[in-house]
Amino acid sequence: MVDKLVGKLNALAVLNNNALGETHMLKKALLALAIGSGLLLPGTADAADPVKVGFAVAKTGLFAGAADGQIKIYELWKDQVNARGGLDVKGVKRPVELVYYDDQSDAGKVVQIYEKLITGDKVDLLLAPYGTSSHIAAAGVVERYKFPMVGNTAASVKLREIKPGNIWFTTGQMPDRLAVSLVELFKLKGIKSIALLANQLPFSLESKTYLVPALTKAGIEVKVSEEYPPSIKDMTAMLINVKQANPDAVVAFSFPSDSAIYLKQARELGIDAKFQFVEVGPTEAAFAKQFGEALNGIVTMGHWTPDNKQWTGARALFDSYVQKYNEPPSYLNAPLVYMSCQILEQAVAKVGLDRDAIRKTIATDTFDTVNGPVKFEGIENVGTPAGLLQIQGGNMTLIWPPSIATADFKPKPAWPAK
Amino acid sequence: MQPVPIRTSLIFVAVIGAASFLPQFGSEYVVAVALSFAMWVALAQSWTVLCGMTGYGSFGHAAFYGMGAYVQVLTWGTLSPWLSVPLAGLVSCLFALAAGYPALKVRGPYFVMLTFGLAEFLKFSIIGIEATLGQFSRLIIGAPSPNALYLAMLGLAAAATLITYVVSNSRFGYGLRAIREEEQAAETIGIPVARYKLTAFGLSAFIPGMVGAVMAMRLSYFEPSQAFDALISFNIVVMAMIGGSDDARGPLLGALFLIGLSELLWARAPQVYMIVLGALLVFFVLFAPQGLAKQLFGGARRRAT
Amino acid sequence: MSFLTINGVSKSFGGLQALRDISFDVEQQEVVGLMGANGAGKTTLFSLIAGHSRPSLGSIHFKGRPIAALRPDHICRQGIARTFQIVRPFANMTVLDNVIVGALYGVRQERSTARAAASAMDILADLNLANRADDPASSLTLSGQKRLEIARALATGPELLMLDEVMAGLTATEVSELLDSIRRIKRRMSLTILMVEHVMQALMRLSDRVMVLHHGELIAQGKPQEIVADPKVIAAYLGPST
Amino acid sequence: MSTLFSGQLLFAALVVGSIYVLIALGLNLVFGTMRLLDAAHGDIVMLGAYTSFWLFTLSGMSPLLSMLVAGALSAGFGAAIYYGLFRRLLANTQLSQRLEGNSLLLFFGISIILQNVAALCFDTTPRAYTYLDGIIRFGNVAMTGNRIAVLIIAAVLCAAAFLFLRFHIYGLAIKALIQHRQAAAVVGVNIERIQLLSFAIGFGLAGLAGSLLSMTEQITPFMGFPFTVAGFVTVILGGLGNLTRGMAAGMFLGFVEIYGVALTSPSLHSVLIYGVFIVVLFLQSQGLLGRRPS
Repeated sequence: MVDKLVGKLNALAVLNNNALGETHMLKKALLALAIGSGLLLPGTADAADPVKVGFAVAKTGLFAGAADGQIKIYELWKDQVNARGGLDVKGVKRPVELVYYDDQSDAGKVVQIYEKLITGDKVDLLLAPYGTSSHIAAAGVVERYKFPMVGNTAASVKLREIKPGNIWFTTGQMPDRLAVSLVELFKLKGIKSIALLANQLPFSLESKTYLVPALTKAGIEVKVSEEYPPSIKDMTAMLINVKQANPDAVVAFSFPSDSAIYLKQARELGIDAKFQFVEVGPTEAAFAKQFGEALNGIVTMGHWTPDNKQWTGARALFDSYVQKYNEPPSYLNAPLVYMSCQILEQAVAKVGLDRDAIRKTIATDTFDTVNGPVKFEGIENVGTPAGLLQIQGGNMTLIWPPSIATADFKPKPAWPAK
Repeated sequence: MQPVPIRTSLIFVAVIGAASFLPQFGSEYVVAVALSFAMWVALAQSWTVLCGMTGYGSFGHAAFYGMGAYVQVLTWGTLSPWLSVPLAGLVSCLFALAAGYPALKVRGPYFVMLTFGLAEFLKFSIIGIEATLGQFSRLIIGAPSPNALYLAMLGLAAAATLITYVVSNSRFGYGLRAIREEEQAAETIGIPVARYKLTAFGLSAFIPGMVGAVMAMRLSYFEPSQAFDALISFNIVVMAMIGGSDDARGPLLGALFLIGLSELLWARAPQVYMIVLGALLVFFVLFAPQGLAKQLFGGARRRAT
Repeated sequence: MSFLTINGVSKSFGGLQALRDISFDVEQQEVVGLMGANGAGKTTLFSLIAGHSRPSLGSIHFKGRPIAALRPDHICRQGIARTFQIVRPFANMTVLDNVIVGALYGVRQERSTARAAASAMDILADLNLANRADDPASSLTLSGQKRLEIARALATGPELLMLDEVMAGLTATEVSELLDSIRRIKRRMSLTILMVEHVMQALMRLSDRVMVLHHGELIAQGKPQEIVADPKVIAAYLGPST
Repeated sequence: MSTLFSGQLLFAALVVGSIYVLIALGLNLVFGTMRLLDAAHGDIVMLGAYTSFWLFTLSGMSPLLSMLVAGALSAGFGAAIYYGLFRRLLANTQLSQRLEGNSLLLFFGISIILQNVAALCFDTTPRAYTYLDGIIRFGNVAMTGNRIAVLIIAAVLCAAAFLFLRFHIYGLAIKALIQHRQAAAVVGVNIERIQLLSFAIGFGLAGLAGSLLSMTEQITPFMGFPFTVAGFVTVILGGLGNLTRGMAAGMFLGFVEIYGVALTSPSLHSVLIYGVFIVVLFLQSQGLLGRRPS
């Protein structure tokens, strides 16, 4: 009885999908009528029968600001698929319907939502929640139900501890691999000393942990090394030390709010290292608006650019995003999220909605995405290298590694005085 | 303490008994909702033992929850998780006693802010400690099944409800309420005020510590800024406030009401849910300051005969 | 050894000397009235005896034991109960519950709420509050709250009861009713009473002895009739006479 | 060590401190005159920031101008919720028994509402714009124009507030009300009008602070809470209801934040701030401020 009640609540709660329009509602009603009168056997897939794709989003809470871009990509992908006539399920095109709930940025809610999506809403496919902690929370659920899901906005060496099989991560920016990329580029550009700043959040600390030994091995001196808590509001004291040390490069393992503080105050103090790396944030639209020209020369993490001609759909993704949302997508998260959709789409086109078949396909196939070929080993995407972006002349360019780069690293110009 | 009425105890046993069979006939999702309901009941009941009864409002109960979770991840792999849970409760309790000794001399809104400050202080200290240890987040691999965790949480909710009920109807409870109403007068009629407040504080930290330890296994992930999230403290206060009352009914009603509301609203319109939540809080403070319990069951009347 | 002995007690707050070298005894079952103008130090003296603050100098003995360093709850358990000049009821609790708490703690430390309730009802009856037992304390009139204050103190089972202006603000009828109640209760419970009072009628009718405090000093004590005739007292109350 | 004498550090401390002063002043006014704890104060800052952001983005209006709009709107909002909600709270004897606790919850409810209405209307994407970000040098101290503007405007507002409280008849009435409610009423202070005024000024200052911050910070619906916390820390440091000491405390907190970090380690930043907060609360509880709400 409890089940029935909750079932009803669920039915109520499924988000209305306006995009599907009235005709679809009519079809759905007819379908329901047909099932009710026993004309159709339940379980028979009809071309009109939508494919339900479920996920949790962080509409409120800690991640709400950062997660906004993720939802936008999911919506964009759905629109594109439906515009193409629907999701190709082993040859049958069926419309996509998104079912999502707010997780309040709370990992406990994430667990609940994925259980609800699987057992209550009986979704056909799953997409990922936002952030590393939510991914790890959801990993337990998909493992229990053997429900394959491609993750996107998570990066941590801890992910490798998750039992592989039902979850994969599209990122190429695992902190250890990022460290290797950074040091390679340092060596190439003759950088002998750096200053290192790190937020005390998991990803930035992991990045630091892997970078420091790699630097030592390469004989690069760490002149300043500071950590700060996420609530920092001013970096003057730290940056004065950095300026006095006068390193060849500054590496700020930072998150958006402190990245903004770094950029603001490094410019004020005139920190003129030719290589300045700011980890998370510069790819976001707000940074371009807030800092404009001052962003030129800043290096950040990311392995995508619409300019790489070898990647099918890269430019199209950029254009359609700008068209729909009137601002450029994040070069970091947008491709990660979009790739996860593409991988799922290609797997479904090949083997249909059977979960075992999807799992096998994702685990073994190579996928062609907007960010090039993706291939998984365990939970990890080994097809995409850890990349570095640099803002050059107001544009985001991919400068590392050479295999995918569309431009070369340029020493950072002086901060604009205006 | 007065004997527990037979009817109340029968209902209690029947509800707990029925709830413990939920995994057998309910879907996983129902169990998940029930687990979160049990969690909030356990937390709000614990809060009531201190704050509902003595009037010392805590905006820092996330500290106890976080401590519990931290103990669980620290002992993971070395200690049986089911041993870690009571240990987590104990550590939280000791922490409360140590912090409460000076803190409970601070009164009224200052106490509210102090508890918030202490919880944030603890959070940032643990962030710092974890960073120094080179541990930026911890994973729990191989946690007990969700059903086992649900039963554990149900047990905690039952225990917390029982504690609140027993305290509320005991001589100790009378003493605590007297402290809430008029601390100096309470002292004058022979109530050992300082010791009682401290005892209540310790008691109200014990279960949240264990809840944190169970939830760490449920989430299989620990990161200080999430485990010590101030939102946990706020949610507890809102539930207890909307439930109202200084006995075991208030937190039950508050948790039931909010979980129900969130199941109905949050999924379809998250921001609207939060707005409604805020509006409810305003409404309850202005028009029903004694909460749902008073609206449903009438005044705070209690006859000890 | 007297029942209550105050010996050389002084109290100062910063530079302000509230009490200066006060000494007196109270015998068992005696009723002692304490009078004095506002600011004479009466309430300060009560606070010292009840343990809310400590004397700067001097000692206080109750039944032969020093109590000046004890906390208020300990003093209450020794058998001293007090009321507050400005009433302090447990406002959101019922009248009955207010009194029950007193019985559960204090000297009696009653373990059973049922027994506490029974004796609380008796005390409420003594103070004409029985019919209000189930109402919230905040709903009582001032007179009712004053009586509740006494009832709660009595419930602790004291031997020494300290009443701080319980008659203030009451009508003449209420005063005389309350006087009757107090006398009745005193006999039944063999109480010793120390009372601060401005209502002279009450002092005259109830006290065995009256003491007068003036600017923190004890300036006179004796039978009520003697005190009202004492020129020092008249001077203190009306200003120095010519 | 030479770092400590850097003018750059002093400038940073002054800017951070001046924002705290503005925020805490409003918080303190509302508490002092009515004993209400405004847990939504940071959200008014957020609304002020959005006001300036949108006016700049849509019509190109300078934040130095739109701060007046933001201040006025916030003040109006303050007046509205005073009439709508708090007059009732203050008048109800049952509620005013635990006024601070109840007001904290009430404002917390308002805070949740404001944040989510903003999230609904403006979505949660961080917003920012560029204004006055040229770098100006004084000796070896470099600062962006907008931070200098923040500092100057905050200083002007503080001075104005100080003079108002010191000399204006309403300012004196506010101080009278803070010091002694009954006495103020007896000497003919129109309490209701003063309370309304305190709400309007308090909220207006928060809105202005938001406008100023919009030039230097990214704007999100959830940006307010840290400012609420900082405001409370400041107000506790200076003593609840003590306006002039509160202003000094705001500066002090700015200096703790900047110099505390410079002297110890950035990793201790938050531990330091909350440590000061806790210690001050403990110390005050031993003395004058541990009074129970009556």
